[in-house]
Amino acid sequence: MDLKTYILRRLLHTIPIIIGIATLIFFIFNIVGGDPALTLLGKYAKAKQIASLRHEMGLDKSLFLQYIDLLKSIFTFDFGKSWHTKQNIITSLKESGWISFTLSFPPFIISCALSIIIAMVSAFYRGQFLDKTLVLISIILMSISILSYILLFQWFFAFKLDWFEIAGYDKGFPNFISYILLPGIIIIFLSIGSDIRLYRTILLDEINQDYIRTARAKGLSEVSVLFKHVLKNAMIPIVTNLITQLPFLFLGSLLIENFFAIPGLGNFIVTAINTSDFPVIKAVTILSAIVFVLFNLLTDIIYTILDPRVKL
Amino acid sequence: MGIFTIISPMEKTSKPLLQVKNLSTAFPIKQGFLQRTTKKLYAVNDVSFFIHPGETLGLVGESGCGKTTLGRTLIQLIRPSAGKIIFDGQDITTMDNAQKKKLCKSIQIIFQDPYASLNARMDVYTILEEPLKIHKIGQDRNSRKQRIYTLLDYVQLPKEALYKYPHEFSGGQRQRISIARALAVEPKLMICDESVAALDVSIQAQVINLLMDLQKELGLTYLFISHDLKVVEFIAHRVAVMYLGKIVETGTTQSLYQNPQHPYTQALLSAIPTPNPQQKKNRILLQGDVPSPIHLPTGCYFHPRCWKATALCKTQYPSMTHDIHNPNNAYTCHHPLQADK
Amino acid sequence: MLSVKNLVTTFQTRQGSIKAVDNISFDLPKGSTLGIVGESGSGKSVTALSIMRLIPKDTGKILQGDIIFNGQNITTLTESGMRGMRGNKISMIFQEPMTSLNPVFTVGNQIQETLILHQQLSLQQAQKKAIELLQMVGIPSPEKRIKDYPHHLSGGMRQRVMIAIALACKPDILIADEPTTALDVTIQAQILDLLKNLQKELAMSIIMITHDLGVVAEFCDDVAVMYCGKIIEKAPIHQIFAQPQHPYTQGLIKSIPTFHPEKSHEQRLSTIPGTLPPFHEIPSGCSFQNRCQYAQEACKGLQGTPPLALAAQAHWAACFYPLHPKTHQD
Amino acid sequence: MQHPYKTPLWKIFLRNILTSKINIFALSIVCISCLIALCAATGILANQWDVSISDSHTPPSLQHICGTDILGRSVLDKLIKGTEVAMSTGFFVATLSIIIGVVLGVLAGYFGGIVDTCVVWLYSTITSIPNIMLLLSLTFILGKGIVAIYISLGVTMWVGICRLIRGEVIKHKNREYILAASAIGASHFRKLWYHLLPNIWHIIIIQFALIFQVAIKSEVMLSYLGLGIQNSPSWGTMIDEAKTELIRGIWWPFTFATLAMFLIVLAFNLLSDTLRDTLDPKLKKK
Repeated sequence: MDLKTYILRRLLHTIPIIIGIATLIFFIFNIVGGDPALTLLGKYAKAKQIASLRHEMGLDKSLFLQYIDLLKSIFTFDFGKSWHTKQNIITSLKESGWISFTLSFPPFIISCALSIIIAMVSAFYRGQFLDKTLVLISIILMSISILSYILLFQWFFAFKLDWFEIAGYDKGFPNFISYILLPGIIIIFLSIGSDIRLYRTILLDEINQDYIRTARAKGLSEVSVLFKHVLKNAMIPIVTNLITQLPFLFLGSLLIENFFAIPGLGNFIVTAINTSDFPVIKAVTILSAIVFVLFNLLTDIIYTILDPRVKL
Repeated sequence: MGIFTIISPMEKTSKPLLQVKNLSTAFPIKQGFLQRTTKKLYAVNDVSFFIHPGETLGLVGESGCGKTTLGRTLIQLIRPSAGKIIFDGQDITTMDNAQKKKLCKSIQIIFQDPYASLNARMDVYTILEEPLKIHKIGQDRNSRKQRIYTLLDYVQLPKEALYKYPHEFSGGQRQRISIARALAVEPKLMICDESVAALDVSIQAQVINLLMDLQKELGLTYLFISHDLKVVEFIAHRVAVMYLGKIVETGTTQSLYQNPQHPYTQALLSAIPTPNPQQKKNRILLQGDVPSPIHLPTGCYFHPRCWKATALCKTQYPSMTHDIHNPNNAYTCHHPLQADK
Repeated sequence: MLSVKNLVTTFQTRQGSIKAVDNISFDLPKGSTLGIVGESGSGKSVTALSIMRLIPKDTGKILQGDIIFNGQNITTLTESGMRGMRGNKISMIFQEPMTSLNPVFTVGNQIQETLILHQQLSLQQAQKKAIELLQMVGIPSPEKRIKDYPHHLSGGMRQRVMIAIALACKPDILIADEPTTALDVTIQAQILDLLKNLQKELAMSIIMITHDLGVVAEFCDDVAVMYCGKIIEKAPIHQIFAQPQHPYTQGLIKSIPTFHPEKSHEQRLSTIPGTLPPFHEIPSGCSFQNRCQYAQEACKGLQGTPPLALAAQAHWAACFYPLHPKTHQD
Repeated sequence: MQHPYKTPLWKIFLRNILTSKINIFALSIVCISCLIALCAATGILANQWDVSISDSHTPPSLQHICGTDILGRSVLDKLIKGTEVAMSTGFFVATLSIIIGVVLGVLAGYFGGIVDTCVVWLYSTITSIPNIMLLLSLTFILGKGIVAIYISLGVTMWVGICRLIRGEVIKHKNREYILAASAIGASHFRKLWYHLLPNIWHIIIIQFALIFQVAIKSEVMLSYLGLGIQNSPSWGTMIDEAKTELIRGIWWPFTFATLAMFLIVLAFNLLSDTLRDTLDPKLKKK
């Protein structure tokens, strides 16, 4: 099998997954979820009002037709309008998704680089004091709640020291940079602990392999063993892990955006929750799932390219 | 190929305990866009042999020749794709589940790795009691306990061993526990799948002696699967040599080891390093590796590595032929070594 | 060429510190082959790793002893000095050909690495040399194979590649740690034959570590038998098989099934009772005492550990009661 | 070297715990928290948390160790109530997701074929939906409240353990000890229950500790979003309230809630680390 057939096969495999996602979401929202018209209008609405709203939302159709509508929306990317803002959902998503991405991508890259370097240092000094300290620090970093990070950093760095903007956002370049600095730092702190631990485990796994012993027996120095032999092998799981995280960058962090009043996708979602904006939540869920599936596909393809052992 | 009439030196008149006729075990290879089964990998390919009661048949071959698959097919861990396995007059390939469970009492297996074949979370008592419980041997706890004591006696382990866990034993002792577990159901046929290969030399000798003692004491029949020709020569009455899923030569141990007919058998025998520095022998060095069983050579499977191969070998798989001088032996070769003499 | 003196290597375990290699000494003359035999856990691999100074730093260390190579004590060498030795003057091949090559680099790349490191060749030169090396170890069409990844090759082929890597810089000493254990007999014969020929060609010394006395008998000039971290017998190959001095060696040799065309089926193998004691339960005195049929009071520790002493000409044994003491000097 | 396990695992685990001060600390935190949670649940402790005992926002003093909140209620009592919420969330969510994950994982791994295909399809579908969106939709639909949190967290968190267990079962089912059990005629049930399950216990235990702390963290987040427990304090709502208080210099509700959560999550992280070191044979080889 060549790469093309492999990709085609993997694409076919995504079809049942996408149908599964649609079904699950349909099940949650249209069957378990109760009547959104009632939720929206409240208990005292008149029957006529409810009926007209139901018609407007397409809820008076049979469940099967509603399901078809949902599937249709997946392929046409038409999720209708938000109940709350009355704007086209896709347009709003594009805008806020981009903001989220600019907020989370730079910290993502920095945190990757930092955690890989720290994990290498930790693996190099494995079992020694420095390694143990680094592991302990990363566990401590992992154990602090995201809420505490946000409040503490906001209060200390922005309020007390006045180094950063407390909250807010400005769309123009380069003005927005000053607003995303502090949230960016928080994002780094959030992910770095678990990343260091994960990468350290991966690196140690490789260090214990037989071929590393061979490399040492050749007379390579420990540093070049680590950088050439260990790193290239470890990069396979690390890179695939990183790519699967990419779609979440568009989603942003609900809490951080909410706290810092950054009009990203996360904030958009929180608003949707607070206003019971069904179509928005549904659209975001479906879209993010599809993006995730596609990135998963990409991960698999990159994996086959990176790892010469994989037979297609 | 048919059944060839080879008379065992041990039981000249009795009926074979196990008779395998044209047995094949194949694994599907999925390929292409739709992952359809386009080819089959024949791990065991049209194999026939028999074992008489009380006899030891040694099955030798290199890794990947299908000897382990054959052993596992015989105890129904793998389903054969063709052929018959007749045990005690009954074809076991057509049995239903209840009959198969009964069959477990008659055929037992001892695996290679003494560290992997015992459940690490069970103590020896539980391990040995389990087969008794499954097959409802012994009415109550007490009679089962008596039976377990007998089993420990058989494999020469002390009673204190009962309440220990496998990790507290060495490799040789673990293999004894495995043997005791297999003996619990009073089997007639024991399949020893590389049972001594993972053990150190000094321990290996202990286990081989134990197996031979048990055979004498309990009248067991062994199928002894091994890659170690020295061990097989010691323990087996008859030997079958496998290459790429097929039996290429079979015969009584002595005549086969002294007068191998198939070039592969001869090469195998000559490749064994002997612990005797005085004896310098002419080694036959085979060219290249064993071919992949997915892409089998045409004709005789051995011809790409054989120094006697001719054009005939490239086109036709030789049929099983009996040795004229030695009617107990048979081989599949167009150019048997006898012709040289 | 190489002489090891009073080497002790210890490991930290949960049960405390153990001596995986306990005060061993041997010499390896130029161009000869020394076999180190022993059962699993007898410390033979640790000996090899000690000579290479590849003992895992976090758990083990060389406690004492000298390893003198060409007049230079390599236990006192700096780490970078030692790196100049490894793969250059002293090379090693390992038991597991399937996992000993790095799966994400091509075979060629892994051979060139050594050449570039030790001989400062350019990439082109190294590539040319790598093809020559593959040819030397008997790999067909080496120009193509050089671009293959290890998983494309069979076990025997990978072991040949390992040999090519080890011999790339024409080392003085090759340490082969169970090089054929994972291979089939016919492939084992090929590899041993190859090593033998290459040894003649390159005039190198080989330390062959194995548990198979058959391999030793056919391949080595001298043998050292290890038991519980100690060398308990050391002799030229003919002598040790003809007249073993230590009861353990005798037991080992006897417990191998041998071809006896005339043997009857009633025969039993002679065995050594019991098992190798775990390191933290080694008895004081002779470590073999509990399994030895000749053991006497003296073996139980009152007279200390039996030293490795000359029992016959060029034949050393660590036993108070050697089996064939000095009677055959005629 | 020769014998991979010399002492039973639980003994090694206990020794690993008791020989390290950090681990003793972690274990005692977990035990104390369990105790506090039990006392709070049975009404022994913090029964009167909603009664105001002092002025609004009294700083910590000897009388009120952790100070009071805006309505003059004791922050300590609220913390204790919060411990109950956190521990019960951790416990129920971990139990629920372990049950679902282990049952599906074992079935899929052991029987393979169509069962496997279905389970794999189910979990790939669920992993495709970003966790946070699934959680939000579920709590959104199930209504607010603590039970909704148990269920939605439990339903989303079984996926990881299911995948792990499935992989492990596939690895184990072709091991020789399972083949040996087949050879003596053991039934599927016997092989699963007596042979397979005891050999994958350690994974389940490690996962339990991991899910426990993730669940606590998630509960705090959902509570902050207003989706969590109603009419009872939780650490999440306490931190939420602290949002505006911190700037006014009222540091104590925030600090104590953060500290409480940090300690418990840290304790579970440390414990699961020790568990992994003890039980995971892959790391033991080093």
